[in-house]
Amino acid sequence: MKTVLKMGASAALCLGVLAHPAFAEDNIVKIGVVAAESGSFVSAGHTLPAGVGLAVKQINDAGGINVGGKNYKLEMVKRDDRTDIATAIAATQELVRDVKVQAIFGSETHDFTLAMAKITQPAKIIHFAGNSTLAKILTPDSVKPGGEDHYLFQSEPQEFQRSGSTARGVLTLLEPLLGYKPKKSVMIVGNDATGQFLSSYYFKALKAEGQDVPDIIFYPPDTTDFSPFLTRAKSLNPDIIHFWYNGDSTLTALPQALELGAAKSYFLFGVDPGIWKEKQLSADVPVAMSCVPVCWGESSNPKAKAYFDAYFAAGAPHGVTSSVSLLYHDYVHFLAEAWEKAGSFDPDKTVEALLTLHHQGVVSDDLTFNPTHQVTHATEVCAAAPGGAISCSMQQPPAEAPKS
Amino acid sequence: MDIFIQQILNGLSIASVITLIAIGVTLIFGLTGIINFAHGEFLMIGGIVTWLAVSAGLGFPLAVVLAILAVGLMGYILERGLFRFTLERPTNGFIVSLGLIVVLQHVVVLFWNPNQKSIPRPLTTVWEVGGVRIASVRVMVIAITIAVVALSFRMITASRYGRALRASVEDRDTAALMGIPVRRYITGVFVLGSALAGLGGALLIALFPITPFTGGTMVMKGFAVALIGGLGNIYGAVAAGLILGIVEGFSAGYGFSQWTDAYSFALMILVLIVRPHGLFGGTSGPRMAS
Amino acid sequence: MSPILAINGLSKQFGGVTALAGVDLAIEEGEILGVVGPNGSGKTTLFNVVTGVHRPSGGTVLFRGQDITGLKPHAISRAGIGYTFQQAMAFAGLGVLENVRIAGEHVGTDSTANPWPTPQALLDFVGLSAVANEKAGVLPFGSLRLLGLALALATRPSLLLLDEPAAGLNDRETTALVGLVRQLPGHGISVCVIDHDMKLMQMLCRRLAVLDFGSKISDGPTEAVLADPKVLEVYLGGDL
Amino acid sequence: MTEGLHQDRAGCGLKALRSLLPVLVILALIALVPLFSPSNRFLSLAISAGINVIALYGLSVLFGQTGILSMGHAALVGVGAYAAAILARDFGVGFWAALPAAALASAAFAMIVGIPSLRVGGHHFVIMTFAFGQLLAIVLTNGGDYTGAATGLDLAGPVTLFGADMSDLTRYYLMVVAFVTTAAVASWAIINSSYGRTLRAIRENEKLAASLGINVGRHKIGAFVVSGIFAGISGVLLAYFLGHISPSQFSSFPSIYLALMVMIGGARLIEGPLAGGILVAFLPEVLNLDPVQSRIVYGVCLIAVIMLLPDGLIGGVVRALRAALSGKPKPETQQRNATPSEARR
Repeated sequence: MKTVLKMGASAALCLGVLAHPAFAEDNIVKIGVVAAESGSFVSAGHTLPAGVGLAVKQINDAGGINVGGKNYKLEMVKRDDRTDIATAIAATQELVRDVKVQAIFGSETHDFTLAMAKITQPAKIIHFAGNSTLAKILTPDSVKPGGEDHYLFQSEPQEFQRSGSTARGVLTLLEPLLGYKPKKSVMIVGNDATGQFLSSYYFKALKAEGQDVPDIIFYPPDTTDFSPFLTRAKSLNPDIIHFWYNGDSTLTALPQALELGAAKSYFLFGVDPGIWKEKQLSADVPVAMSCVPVCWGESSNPKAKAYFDAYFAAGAPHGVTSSVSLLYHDYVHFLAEAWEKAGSFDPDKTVEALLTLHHQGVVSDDLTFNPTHQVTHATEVCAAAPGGAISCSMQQPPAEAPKS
Repeated sequence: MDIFIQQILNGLSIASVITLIAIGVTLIFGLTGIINFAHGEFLMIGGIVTWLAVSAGLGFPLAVVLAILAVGLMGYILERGLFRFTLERPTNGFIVSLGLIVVLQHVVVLFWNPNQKSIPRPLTTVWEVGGVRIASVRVMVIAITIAVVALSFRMITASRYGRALRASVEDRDTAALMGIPVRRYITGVFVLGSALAGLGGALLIALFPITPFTGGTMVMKGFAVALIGGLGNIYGAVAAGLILGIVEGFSAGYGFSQWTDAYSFALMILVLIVRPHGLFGGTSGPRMAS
Repeated sequence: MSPILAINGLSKQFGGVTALAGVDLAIEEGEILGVVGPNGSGKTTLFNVVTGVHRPSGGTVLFRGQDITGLKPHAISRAGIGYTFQQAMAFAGLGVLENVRIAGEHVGTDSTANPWPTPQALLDFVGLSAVANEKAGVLPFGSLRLLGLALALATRPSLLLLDEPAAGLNDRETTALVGLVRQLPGHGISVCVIDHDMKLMQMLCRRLAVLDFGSKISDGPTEAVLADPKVLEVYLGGDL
Repeated sequence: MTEGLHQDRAGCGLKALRSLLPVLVILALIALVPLFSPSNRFLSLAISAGINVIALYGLSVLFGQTGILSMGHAALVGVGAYAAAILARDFGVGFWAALPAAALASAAFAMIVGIPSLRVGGHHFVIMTFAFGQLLAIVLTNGGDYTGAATGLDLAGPVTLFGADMSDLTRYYLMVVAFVTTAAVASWAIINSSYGRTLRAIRENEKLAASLGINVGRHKIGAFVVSGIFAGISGVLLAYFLGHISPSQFSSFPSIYLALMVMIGGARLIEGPLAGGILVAFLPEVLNLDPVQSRIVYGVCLIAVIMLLPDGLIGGVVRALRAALSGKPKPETQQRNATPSEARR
């Protein structure tokens, strides 16, 4: 019985090989995606493959890419990490060693990316991740050739830049709606990996803008009743309460804040005007919102509307984090351009090309990576007046990190 | 000063939802010995039923009644179908409830996706008294909890049914010998505890959005309160619920906010070591009829 | 010759209730002593205090001159006192042979010579070798009692306390049990039987101690005690 | 109860050895898998499942033998993992030296948790271990830089065995299989020793055990500490394999997940933990089953196992096979009273 099986299998293989050359000139370049399409982090997980998938489709529709004189079509190979680190590791091992992808995008969960990098980097696979928390491992000597993160790229601005531009945007947009210059801010942040990391930068950014920030209030990640935290914030009678970073928790906390009249205005990080409109949210005080990197409900970025129309048309769900897809979409195009410029898929030549190119993306017309493989671009902040009118503007990041 | 009163009010509304769960736990665990760790999921399903009813256009009061009936019925089916066979070995009942946690959570995820679900607030008026904001919906939750506590307290202690129930806890065999239909009472208590969880779920979704996984964190606090108060002791559950609600409210408000969840666990461990039968004395589950 | 067990002024109160009121009792080496009394006379409390289940409120318990008052049950067993329970108990889920092997693996250092070196020998002695591989849980009640005895003997005690050993046994089983217990002094094991079954006591014990409301009202040769008017009046309410 | 059958006839060593054979055969087959050049995804999932199985052997000693159900076992694995990470970061202690140290750390933590919890006893014990598990996760999250706070800790150190770099999956896989075999043999040794018999006595009837000279309290703590040793070693392997650990990996649901695995596999069988690990942790991922549906199946399967097959799925299958082979059906009633854990009053 066994031998028969063996014969059948090998026959099929030969046929496969024979069939293959018929499409010789359209070789396939595989791009891997690891994201949480189930489990607790699912809200961020759906956006990543949708963003990459749209870029791959656009590139293939335009005839694919021409590398070293040969034409290639891209193929996205996506894996669900189920918000479980062991599954993320297994998916990465498969993509790197079995499927042999040329590049990997993901994941949205900070500590999964760190574990995945330990597999992609030794295998010289270009790895893009939209976690500003990668700053911890992207140091000058870790990214130099031969370093342990030479092929790792952070497709989200450095945290001091994102926080700086966000803080500046929130304050400038809320001032006209408040009718006076806000002076005191209180931050309410989820007590998890991302929350702890981001809040230290945003706190410094607010201080750099001259804000008095008497308290950062950390709440346990799965909190539903925010009233004690909000009352504590109210006791400091702040001009603005800044909610960081999880959209779902923020939307749970806002009605309770309005009920308590905790502050004169609010800032909801990671809540898109699109969600604000869709859920018909309203507030009797000004509310600022920011999107990473560009908003889909309302945007001052001309290309954003076209992108999101195509993005949602492709079937992606309207989510709190739909804009996160842009942290990956632009960089598929960027990578394709780098391959064409390098004229080969050799990882080192590709990294060189990525570091020298100025790519025209949706988020900005001049996307470049700095020497430590981190991108720099503006962040969009919007503000909703009590009446409901929403205005947005792109905020340029500060040149370098604030002192102290 | 108004901040202090505001924090007490916040503590009260947290305490009332936790107390509702704790009463259900203390009744079921204390009086029937069934360790139903899936009690949090009963609460969540109460919320989901309310959400389904409200989004189907029903009014909130009707939705709450539906939630109570639905979860009470679920309690009946599960007690008759599963827990009835584990009375002699409570640890098996506990393991069955672990399986139920996984099943109930993921059945809800399967049918109604894992995202947050919320309903428009049934009462939206917010009174302002001297700087203290009092939300009518929270007052409603506190009022309903007080009413339910009074009702079940009277029923368990004062009525004939209550006395028979407590007798069946002391010694199941003797109670049966005295003609008390012990089996029927255990089912009755389980259904009552489940209905309370259904009500708790309905009130919870009236206050905040819930997800299929909300039950998990809530049940631990419910068990902590039930154990701190003393199993089977409703008075204990209410007192411990208040203590924990206020402690959590003040820890979030004044103390180290990131440690808020730690207090209920630390308090429970401390109390169980010092007084295994809880602060106000309760049973340690019925004597095994071995 | 000093007694193997000397109980002096042993008392025990549960809340307001006095279960034992200063009992003095001695068990001589190689003797089978009977401790009798109506229900509620303090027999079981005496058993529970001596075996360490309850701590005494007062008085001392000396075993071979060593003070074992208030020791935990497992320490009492290691000291050399074996005992069986009113309700026959065994490790239901485990095999009969394994039950006995376990009982023999926690013997204290100062236990006397072992009349039954292997578990099989002990099973032969009590007559359970046929069911060695059966689960203890499936044994009939009579065999369960015999297994309980075997377990206690496996701890190589020099004193064996039996709490109502024949409860629930039919005449044939009781006679067999009596036959076994009678042989124990021959194997260097003194015995103290606590029961209210006078017929059994007469068969087994040459000396009786009678408890009533927590104090000892009579102690002496069986025939004398049974003729003692105090015992008759309190215990039997009329002639024997 | 099949496991009991092994012991009953295991009068002398030979019979006891025969009870180990099936597991050794299965593990030998598992060790041959790399010859069929499996995909790296298969190897990676197998390694994660294998690391879980090592912890499960600790749980089978605690729950299977002693009847103590702990909902804090993942926390003990976490202590081992964090000990390995902190030792590597602060003292440069490598993988092999971290193993005994982490096992000791988990064992110590198990004692710290065990002593107060066992004092309480009864059903409260389970809830106490649950509370300790949650507390550990909160402490690690708020532990600042020392515990890496919510982000967790990185583990850069490579694993080398006699000079060979173990980052190659096949080598790591074989090492994990070796560890699983050691865990199985250790667990078998415990089951068939006088220590194992003492634990089973405590499981069956604490009062009687005490009357036969067994210090029940000390042995319960001992069983808890032993389960900690298995968990600590599993933690080290996990930390070095994943390269990054964070508090959420060791909070309450992972503990429920481990308990679920050991019960479905059969806590009292030597094959139980291995079967539980394969059935619950490995197969659904490899077969790419939908996670939501596979979890519903576990839940239902666990309930069915507890109600119908007190010795777990494999126990049931093995017993059915044995009954079929020996031609006399096992009396169902006999199995009824030998359920995983008798609540003692």
